[in-house]
Amino acid sequence: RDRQDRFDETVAAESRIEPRDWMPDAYRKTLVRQMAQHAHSEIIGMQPEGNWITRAPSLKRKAILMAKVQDEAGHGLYLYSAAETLGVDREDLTEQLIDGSAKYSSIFNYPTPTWADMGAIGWLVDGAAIVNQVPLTRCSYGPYARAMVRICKEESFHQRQGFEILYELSHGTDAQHEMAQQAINRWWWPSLMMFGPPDDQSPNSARSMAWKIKRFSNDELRQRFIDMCVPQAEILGLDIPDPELNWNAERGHYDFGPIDWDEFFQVLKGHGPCNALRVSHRRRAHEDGAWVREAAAAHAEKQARTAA
Amino acid sequence: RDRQDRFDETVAAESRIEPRDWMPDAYRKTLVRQMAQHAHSEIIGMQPEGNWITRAPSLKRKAILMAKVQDEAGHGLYLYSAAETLGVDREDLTEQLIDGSAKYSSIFNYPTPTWADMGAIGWLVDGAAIVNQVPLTRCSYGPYARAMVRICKEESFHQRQGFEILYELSHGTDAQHEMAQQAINRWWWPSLMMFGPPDDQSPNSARSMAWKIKRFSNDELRQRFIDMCVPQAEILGLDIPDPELNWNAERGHYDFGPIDWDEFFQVLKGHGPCNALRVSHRRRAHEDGAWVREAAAAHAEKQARTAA
Amino acid sequence: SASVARYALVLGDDALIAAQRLGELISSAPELEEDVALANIGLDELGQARALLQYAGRADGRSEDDLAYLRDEAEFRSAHLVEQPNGDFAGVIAKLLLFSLYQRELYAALTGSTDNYLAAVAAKAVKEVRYHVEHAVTWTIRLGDGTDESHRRMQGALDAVWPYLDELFEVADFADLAADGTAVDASALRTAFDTALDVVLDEATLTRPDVPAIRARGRYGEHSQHLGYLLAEMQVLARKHPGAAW
Amino acid sequence: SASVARYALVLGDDALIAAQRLGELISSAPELEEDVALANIGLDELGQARALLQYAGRADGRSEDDLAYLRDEAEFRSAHLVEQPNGDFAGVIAKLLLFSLYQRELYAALTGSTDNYLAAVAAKAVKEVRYHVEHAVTWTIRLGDGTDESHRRMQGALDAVWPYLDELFEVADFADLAADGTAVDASALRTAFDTALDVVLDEATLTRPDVPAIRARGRYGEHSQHLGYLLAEMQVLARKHPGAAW
Repeated sequence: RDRQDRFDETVAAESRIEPRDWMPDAYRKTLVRQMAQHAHSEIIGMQPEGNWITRAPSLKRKAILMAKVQDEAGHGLYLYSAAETLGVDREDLTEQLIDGSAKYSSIFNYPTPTWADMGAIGWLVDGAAIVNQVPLTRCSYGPYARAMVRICKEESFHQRQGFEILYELSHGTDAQHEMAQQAINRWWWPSLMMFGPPDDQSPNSARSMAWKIKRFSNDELRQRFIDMCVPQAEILGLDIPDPELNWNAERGHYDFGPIDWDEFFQVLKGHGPCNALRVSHRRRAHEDGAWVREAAAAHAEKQARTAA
Repeated sequence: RDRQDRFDETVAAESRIEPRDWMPDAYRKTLVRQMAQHAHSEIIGMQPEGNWITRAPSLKRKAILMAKVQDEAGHGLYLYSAAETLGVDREDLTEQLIDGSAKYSSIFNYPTPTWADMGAIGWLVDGAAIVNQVPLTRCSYGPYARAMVRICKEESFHQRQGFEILYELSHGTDAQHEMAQQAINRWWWPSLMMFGPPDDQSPNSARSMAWKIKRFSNDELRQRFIDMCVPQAEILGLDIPDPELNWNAERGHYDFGPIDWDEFFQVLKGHGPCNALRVSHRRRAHEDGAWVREAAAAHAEKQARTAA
Repeated sequence: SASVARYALVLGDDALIAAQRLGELISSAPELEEDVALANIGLDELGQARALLQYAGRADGRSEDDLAYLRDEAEFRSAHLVEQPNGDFAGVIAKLLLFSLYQRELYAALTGSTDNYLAAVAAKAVKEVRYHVEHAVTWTIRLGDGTDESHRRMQGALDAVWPYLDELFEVADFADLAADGTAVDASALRTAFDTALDVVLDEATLTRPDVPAIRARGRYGEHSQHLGYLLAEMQVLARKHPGAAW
Repeated sequence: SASVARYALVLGDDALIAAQRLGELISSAPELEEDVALANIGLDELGQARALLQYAGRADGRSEDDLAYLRDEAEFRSAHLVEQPNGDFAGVIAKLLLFSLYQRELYAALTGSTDNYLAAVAAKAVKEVRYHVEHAVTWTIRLGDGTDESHRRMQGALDAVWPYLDELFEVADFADLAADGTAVDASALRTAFDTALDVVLDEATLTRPDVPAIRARGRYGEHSQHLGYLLAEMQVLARKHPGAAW
């Protein structure tokens, strides 16, 4: 009772819950699920972009892309550490990822057939991630909030790089412009789905908002993202593939066309073009590394024995 | 005594020694060594050309090249079978190949950096092989002689295809012509070395000739090859990289410059650019296939048990 | 017509990419006999590809090589299954099993095409593919019913390619051609395919995989991420030497 | 001068190809921490490559990208060692061990170059490479002295790259530059390299390989057969979109 009150007061006062503080079981579980999913998304998210490192069209772009994918590995590591403050084990989380039972952001189940996808992922996917994540820097759980501060800083850097890639392509040759436009066409709708189902189909949102894990509803964040993208697309000279996109002066927002949620749920259920690839790649990396991890452990043990 | 006489008479009469016939031990050993080396050369020889199957510049060339490499596997198989008639085991021969103790033609330790090498290998390497092998169709050992009949027929087909590749390149763009010339520059001297060391440094030749395994000396065959190539090079419009190459009316042959035997022995000793690659590729294929061969054996055994 | 050309491209690209993958393997098989066999199958597929691409190119005057070497990834029409990397020998066999069983039904049906060219290609191919099926089936049974390791690998390989199977039986945009008897209604082949496959899996002591199909749209130019690498390698000379003949 | 440019190309191409090989690995390491570490090393190598190629290109007005993306295989000057495929993790570490120990000696000596640009590149690189050595040494010891399997793999990996080691210490065509203090006499680095390597091998319970060196002539444009594939992949966009900016 007391503990519950103290928890509620801390949350209400916009203070942070820390690992040693008491917290309700459901709060802990919700956080673990969200942070693990977030960490997994960073790790799986390395693959669509890793796909272009060897083929990046200039050395500068190659360096930027390598650094970006490296940042994603780093983000995954912070987030696993943050999740571990809640008493879960990174190895267990990894097992869940490679046996296919854990979720990660569905957006990474789309392929990256062209270099322009590197631009579209940076601009749209990282853009959507930032809109989702900036409010998380004020999340009631301290370790998560602090991890998000650092991550958001890097993400906004990544988003700018994505914008630059698209700008360069859009103002390049006809083939490059077309490549950029096709990439926007492919990534626009999936990036809108990154904010999750519409509010009326998102039953757990209210509780997360009460706990101040979540600050805005899915639909609010989605609208914010759209409003942000439209003027940027104009600067890019690229079209957003939604004929119903229109400024609504009354609402002070852009109206937009209906989202194909059926596709969203198909991809979520594993039918996306790259679900099998993403998980199997991760599994292979993990399995192929087993002998290495065993060797490191065996060597550490020998060292410890010698020291003792 | 009797057996030796019968053997000598058979050889002298240009008849064939067959597997069940008695033969001197040294004859058997010489044949096993030569046939195994020949078989290994076919198998290792798949690699330099296999290197261009996925990158062949037209579908027709791709088909021809695939068929050629397949023929080489087939030649290896005939030759191993022919060697097995002398009481050796293909598995033992394979072991010797992958542990690096068996010899194969040094020519295959050179790399194939360009498509033109497919032409040069066909024209020069297969050309040299034919000059070496046509006399072997009259070899005193029957199974070897018969294998060579079939192999020579296919080799001359391969040589013509190589000539065609070079002709096409030589008469193509400047870059293609240059590619062809470079390939000739690279393969000319190694192909002359395929006939083995000069006669005065080839101690076992005399005995092989007495046994009618060998019909002509290394230097005779080398000269024959050079005499054959010079007019063909003129048709190709490519230069043979030997400034000392000159028609000698007196000899009725082309004179040619000195061969760098030091390089030959370096490559033979394992220092060639691809020695390590060729053997390790073969070893990996063999080792990676171990579980497959075990499975086939296990299944065959189950079948046999069921049938019994 | 343009739509027959598009249809020939679908079949031809499948064969071409399958041949290219088999071409990667030569000199790496577990036995020399298998090098010979896989090269044979690859050559058959390459031959089918050439016949089909030649036909596809007639519509707009492009050669088989224009189509193979100068199209971009999005212009290819291959299915994701044939684009998958070879993996180990079980992977090669799993892919070959599914693809050859599909091709057997496809070409058998296509021999009755109202398009004489396609019917003739199919008549030749159907004999070739019979051997491919036999080879794939023999190895599937050997590996499935061999050792514990080979069973595990074969089942794993089958599970890994299974998500790409359904695409082969999708009709794509050729309903009109199927209706007038030019093209085969691929969806109608599935029952015969499944029946044949089940017999093999049963004898091989393997289980029909229980993994979700992926939404593969190779027929619309949306490919697996492997195709880009495959094409970069296959087309490297054509791209570097524009206009050259070989 | 042209010969300084050629020298910068040798060093730059080694770094570029090494970076490219490390770039292939990202998201495939045995641990996430190792993904981060290998990307770091790859980024360092790529940075060195860019600095060196920029310098090499000054002589005739070519950019780093002209040099990386528009040269043919025979124009590259990389050593066979860095061109070798990654193989398993032991292969990655074996290559990194030999290359980073070599680069440590090379850059340490090059900090004293009479060419200010090269000396400055070396001064930065020598700090980076110190970390690469540390990383490679740590893993060599862990794997060599870990389990039986890791020992076997590490020794095998070392044996496999060993034939390509000598080339790094050949002086190639730069005797004049070495004489005037611009370039490093690579052959003079071998003793320090061997001493350092022996210490590592000893602690890792590994044996100095006893396999013949190959006659590698990457410095003269004669490359291992792997480079062509690597370049086809790396240069694919530049070749397809001539003249485009990115």
